[in-house]
Amino acid sequence: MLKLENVTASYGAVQVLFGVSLTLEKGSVTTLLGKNGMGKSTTVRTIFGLTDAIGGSITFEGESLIHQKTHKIAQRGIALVPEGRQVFPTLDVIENLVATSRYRGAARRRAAVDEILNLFPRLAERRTSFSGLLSGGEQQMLAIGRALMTDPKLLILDEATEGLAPNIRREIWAALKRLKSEGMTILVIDKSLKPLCRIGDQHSILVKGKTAWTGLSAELEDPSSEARQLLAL
Amino acid sequence: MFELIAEQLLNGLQYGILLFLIAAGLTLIFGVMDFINLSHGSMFMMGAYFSILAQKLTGNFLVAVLLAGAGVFALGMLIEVLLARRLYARSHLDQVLVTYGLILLANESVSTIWGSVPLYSGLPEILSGHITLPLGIPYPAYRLVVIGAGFTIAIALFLLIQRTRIGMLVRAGATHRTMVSVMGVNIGFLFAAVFALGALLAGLAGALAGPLLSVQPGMGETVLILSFVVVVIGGLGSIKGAFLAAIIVGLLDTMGRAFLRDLLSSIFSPSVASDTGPALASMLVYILMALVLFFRPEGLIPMQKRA
Amino acid sequence: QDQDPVKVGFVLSLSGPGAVIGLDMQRGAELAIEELGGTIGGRAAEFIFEDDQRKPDVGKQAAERLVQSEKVDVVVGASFSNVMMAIHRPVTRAKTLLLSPNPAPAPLAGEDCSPYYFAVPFQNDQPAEAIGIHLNNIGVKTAFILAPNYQAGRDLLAGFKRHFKGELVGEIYTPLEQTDFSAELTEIRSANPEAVFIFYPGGLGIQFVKQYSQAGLKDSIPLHSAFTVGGATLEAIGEDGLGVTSGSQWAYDLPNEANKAFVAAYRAKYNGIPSEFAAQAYDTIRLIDSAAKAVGGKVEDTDAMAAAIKSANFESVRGSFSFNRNNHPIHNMYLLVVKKNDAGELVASADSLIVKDMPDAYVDACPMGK
Amino acid sequence: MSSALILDGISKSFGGIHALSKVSFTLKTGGIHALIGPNGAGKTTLVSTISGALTPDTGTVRLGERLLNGLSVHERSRLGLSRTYQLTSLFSNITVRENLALSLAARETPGLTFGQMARRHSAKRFAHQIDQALEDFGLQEKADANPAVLSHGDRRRLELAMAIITEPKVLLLDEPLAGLSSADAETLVHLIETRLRGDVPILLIEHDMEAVFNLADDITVLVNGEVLKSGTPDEVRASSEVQAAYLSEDDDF
Amino acid sequence: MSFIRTYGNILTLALAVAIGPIVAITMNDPYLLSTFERILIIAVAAASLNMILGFGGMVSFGHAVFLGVGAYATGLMANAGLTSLLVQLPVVIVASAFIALFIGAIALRTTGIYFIMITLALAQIFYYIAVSSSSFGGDDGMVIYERTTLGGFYDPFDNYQFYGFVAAVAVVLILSINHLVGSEFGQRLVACRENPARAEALGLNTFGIRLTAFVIAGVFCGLAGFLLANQSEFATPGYANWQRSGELLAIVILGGVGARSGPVLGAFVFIWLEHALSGWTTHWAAIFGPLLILSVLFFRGGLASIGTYLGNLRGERAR
Ligand SMILES: Nc1ncnc2c1ncn2[C@@H]1O[C@H](COP(=O)(O)OP(=O)(O)OP(=O)(O)O)[C@@H](O)[C@H]1O
Ligand SMILES: Nc1ncnc2c1ncn2[C@@H]1O[C@H](COP(=O)(O)OP(=O)(O)OP(=O)(O)O)[C@@H](O)[C@H]1O
Ligand SMILES: CC(C)C[C@H](N)C(=O)O
Ligand SMILES: [Mg+2]
Ligand SMILES: [Mg+2]
Repeated sequence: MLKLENVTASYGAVQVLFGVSLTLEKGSVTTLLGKNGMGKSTTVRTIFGLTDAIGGSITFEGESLIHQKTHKIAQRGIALVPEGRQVFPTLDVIENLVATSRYRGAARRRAAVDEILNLFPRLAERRTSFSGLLSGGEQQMLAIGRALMTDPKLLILDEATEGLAPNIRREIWAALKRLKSEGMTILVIDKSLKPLCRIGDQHSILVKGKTAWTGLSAELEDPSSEARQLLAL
Repeated sequence: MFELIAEQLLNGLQYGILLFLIAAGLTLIFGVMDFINLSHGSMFMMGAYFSILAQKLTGNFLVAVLLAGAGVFALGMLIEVLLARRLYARSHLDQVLVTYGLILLANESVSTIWGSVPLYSGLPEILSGHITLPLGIPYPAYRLVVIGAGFTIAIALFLLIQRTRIGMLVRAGATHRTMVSVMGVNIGFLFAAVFALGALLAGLAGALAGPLLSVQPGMGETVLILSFVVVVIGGLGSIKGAFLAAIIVGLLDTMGRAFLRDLLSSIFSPSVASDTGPALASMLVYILMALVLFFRPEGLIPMQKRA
Repeated sequence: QDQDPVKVGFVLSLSGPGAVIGLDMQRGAELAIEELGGTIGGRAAEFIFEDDQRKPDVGKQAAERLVQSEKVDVVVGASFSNVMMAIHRPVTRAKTLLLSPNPAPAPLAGEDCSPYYFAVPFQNDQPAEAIGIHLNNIGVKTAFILAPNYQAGRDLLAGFKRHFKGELVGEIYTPLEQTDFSAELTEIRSANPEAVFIFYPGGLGIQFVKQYSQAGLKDSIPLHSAFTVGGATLEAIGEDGLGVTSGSQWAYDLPNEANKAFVAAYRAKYNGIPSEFAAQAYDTIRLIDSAAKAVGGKVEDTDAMAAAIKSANFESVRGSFSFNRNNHPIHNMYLLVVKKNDAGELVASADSLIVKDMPDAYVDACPMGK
Repeated sequence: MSSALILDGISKSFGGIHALSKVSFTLKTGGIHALIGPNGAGKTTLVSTISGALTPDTGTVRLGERLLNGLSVHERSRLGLSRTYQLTSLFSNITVRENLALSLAARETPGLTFGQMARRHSAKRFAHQIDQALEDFGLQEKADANPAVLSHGDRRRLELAMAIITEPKVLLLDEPLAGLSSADAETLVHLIETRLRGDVPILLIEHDMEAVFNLADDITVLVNGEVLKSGTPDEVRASSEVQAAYLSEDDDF
Repeated sequence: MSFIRTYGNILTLALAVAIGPIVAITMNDPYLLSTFERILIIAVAAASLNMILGFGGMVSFGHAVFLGVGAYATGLMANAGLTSLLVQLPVVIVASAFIALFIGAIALRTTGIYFIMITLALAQIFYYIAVSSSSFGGDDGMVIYERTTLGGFYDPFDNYQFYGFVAAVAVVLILSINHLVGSEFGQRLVACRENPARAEALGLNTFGIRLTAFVIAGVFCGLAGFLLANQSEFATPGYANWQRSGELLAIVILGGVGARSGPVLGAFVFIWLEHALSGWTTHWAAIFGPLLILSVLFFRGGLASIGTYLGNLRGERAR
């Protein structure tokens, strides 16, 4: 569905990606791992055209995404839960969900909002609060809900559970599992290995802007594997 | 006496509504999009001039007002594409300087094209007379039309910003521009359209205010600061707030001018009163603004609470 | 002769809100210069125009530049009294001649009069004094008066009050930048005077007169003015100006020869009716020229020039006039009424003589020549 | 053990939202006290009322014997109260070294200092302390870089270094491990364990339960602004209420 | 290179002071000095604004009010016969400090756009006091008949001597401002801008530091007003209105926000251009406006950053 081949990218003069390759099968969950600063977020930015790829190819459903406008890329059905949440602070919870929704028709949209509020009851309690005032965890839920409201084919989560309490983390993993079972394709970046292994079909590790390892959960779960070496100190 | 007060209240209301008309576009560009546009007054001035030009060409006041709005809309679009869009991500200061440059350019262009002699924007016969209101108050018909137009625009704008997704998207884009496009919205186009809409409102206000104010180069600056005052007192981004603030400012200013001197002269000597009365009257609006910001720094009806 | 050219410097409001009047004065001056073939007193001349933007500090810089850098022989300026108050001292202190083509604030006619300073058109108060007298003549008992709050506004209202014998039911000074008069009009209606007198030059006048008419006051309370309805503004004011009167030393249809020639030439060059401001500037240039001729072209001899100017030996477009001891005019004051002339143009036309050979009110305070 | 920080009956609401209701607990000298609870439970709000950034509606805060109510943030800071922020909060346009120097200088001479020399030498004046901190936190190589270009892990470490370099009497840490890779998180836990434990009482907010149970001497669980449970790690872990409201294994889905 | 980096702003200042007499002597026209006097005076005002804006992040849209305060205080004293520098300076300092304290104490309770607007509002209040007080000459302003005297030490009406006086005062003031922003105080001011919450948590009294900076800047600008009154022998409400405040902002931005040589460069280019263009055409604004726009679009760091391209001829930047 989404295929990155040997992607390179830089911020101005500083090159950050040196060859990232990823293949996401339709309906699968892929995880992107790596220590801090290895280029995970940059990879995501490059997919959305926020950072210009200087080499390699990115295709979604067979069509190239390179040099496309960000909003056009998103309109193809890719949604992002960004690092640092980036909810719209001056909009309330419901407005955050509705503003960029791609469901047409008020009734359809209302149903979708209800679904999200079901998924995260905490948000229902805060529905008229400005999202800038929500606690960190509440904002993360809202960011996920906002992404789902665009009815995406591919959902990308950058730091899916950062700052979330264990019980919420569990809910988010459960939600992702459900979305997966409904056939959604998911790319997730996170640091908690255990749940990633359970939910992910395929894993990639970035080291210094390069795909250093790609494999299955079983290999990652083995504490003595090469993959674990790459993630440790 | 009662009639005098009633009539002055009406004057204040009318002035307030006029202020709202002028400030309406600014609540979009400054209040919602968070772009400091000093050239808003120039858009207002262009509206007045375009309407005079269109009146000469078409001979119809209403058509001229609409044409003026359309003209300024196009101008706003041009400015957005050429300048404003490069500045959203920059500091407010850069916006101040660029739009200050635009003021200079606009005033100079206008006086080169139309001369610096004030022009008069004509009115159709039916509007140039006065109507007798209840209590036997004669009131200029056109001023009543302005009041009507102000209310209409206030309601339309309120619905647009608070009740449509366009409003939400603009508010979202003001703080997290890239995020909006990551969510699949063409923010560049949206901002251009809203910026131009703000200009359009300024242009309409100029066309409508033309018959009430002097149409001359620099006419925008006298109203510019007042419109900023109105937007800020009302609470950034709040249409309701701007409307409320405009009415309060209009009433305060008019009542101050009308009664402060007499009020003071009942306390102080007439010479002191006639010296301080007008002074205090012109300060009232700014004193109000200082007080509002002191006690409610986010304005009367705060819309944007930042995290 | 290989003399340097005569240098005349102008300080006028050529941009900003005062430009309505300043540019009109520039036109009047340029017409005179053209008629003189660019000479003064028979000598080649250079004319330098500076813009004061109606700001006193800017005007003062401009005047100092003219005097110190350009070393002009005569300064003509300003357009407005506030600028005049600022340029008066630096110019006269340098013993350079200063001729006002328009503003003549009260202090400069009295205590601060100077041998190097001449107010060519009038003393500010005079037109208003004339209206005050006129209202007495027609038996008006109550009046309401308004002007912008600056030097000339205060001068004019003082002038009005000097002679008006009826009761003042209202006296309002509005901020100089105020153009919406709804609150004041309401006060006027509530005070219900027999007459209203205003001084609203330029754009202010256009607004006031239009709004006065729109409020329905024009039919019930006659409007009298000074410097408000005239060539510079009547086109914009339109029919709402019909019937408004003014006091003035000049009207476009004063029947003297100099005036006829001026109006015809002005029409030919600019295709319109001249304003009083154009006429005053025109007069000022011709006065300078006449004086320069009288001293045989020796304009550098300031004291001789001053004496020659004082004798005012030229045909003024206002008809006869002479300078008083304080270098301010003694001349006739006319009543002007706005009407349509035979060609269908809106004009402020001379209706009657109010005062003959009127001196200004401050001459006694001037120590000069006592 | 005596008490370093005593909270008594703290309540705070924002409009209709009761973020804190009658929260009381005591931070013992030398101990590490963890504050846990679901998102939006009021943990950050509590830290802000202690630091003085928010004024509680009711309740008192004491630092040892000293009542802090009514004091401003900077006054409390000078009394020895240090905090870190949930989202990293540094001076991003001066170097790491200058960030640390500023921290020290602010505590040393709180008044207005107009001297030019002071600035030139402030880095030198504090050189010893700063070098020690850089070494403790593994930031030696980054000393002259601006925080803006540091990796997330480095920035979290600097955040902590700035808070402790002034040798505070009480340290408030709001999610110091958030966003760190497991390797970086381990280093930081180790650092707290070795460098800080015992020297300074710490109030630790964290969602990383492994770290909390490793470090904490006492745990208070906050839910909906109320203290649900306070006790030793074992007591808390055993509580079924806490299990239901907050804890539950990550992979239990 | 590092010499220029450190002393670039002093070099700029020295050039700005020297160029006036050089031009006046070569052209044999002492009057030309007056433009250069104004450049130096406005540079002082801009430098004081740059201190709170560029270093403290306080965007004051009412800074010109202090020009007005300084000018009117000087004018009132001069016309009352108090012309001695020793009398005038303390009064100007106290008056502007007092008003800065008043404005600052109120305005500093807000931040961001609200700070911009409240400084504007408070400045307008003082502007209207000047406009409508007849003892100050109202709208027309006040002619000042005597320049400041130094006990007969110099002739204030001699063009060169007066230039010397203005230049000396301006240089002292600008150097003092540069010293302040380079001091520990300056660094703390920057810290308060960068991250006020953190600065407060470190123990800095952010309100106190900001207010101190605001008052100091007000006093320096008041002193610029004192010079301006002497230079123009005039005080007008126009010195204190929002357009003038906007102009000061424009000069600071044009010069380079937070660059020590910025205000001098900005004032030089702004005033000199205005002067040169308006001498050439009354439509000078039609050229000047676009120039401003282009300068923002293409010289992001202001004039001071052009130096970077031309071999690092600039002062140390605080941002
Ligand atoms: N705007 C930028 N300009 C320059 N360098 C940048 C910029 N943003 C990120 N970098 C650098 O790019 C590298 C990769 O950053 P990126 O954010 O992609 O890492 P990451 O793998 O997502 O790390 P983390 O787990 O901390 O989020 C880092 O070294 C970072 O310092
Ligand atoms: N300034 C504010 N105005 C209104 N509500 C607020 C404000 N600050 C916090 N809240 C609300 O108070 C509650 C407590 O927030 P707080 O940030 O203390 O939670 P937290 O326990 O730190 O959560 P997290 O673990 O997600 O950081 C939340 O519901 C939040 O929405
Ligand atoms: C006549 C007016 C237009 C000008 C007036 N004499 C003044 O001094 O300002
Ligand atoms: Mg990342
Ligand atoms: Mg928190």
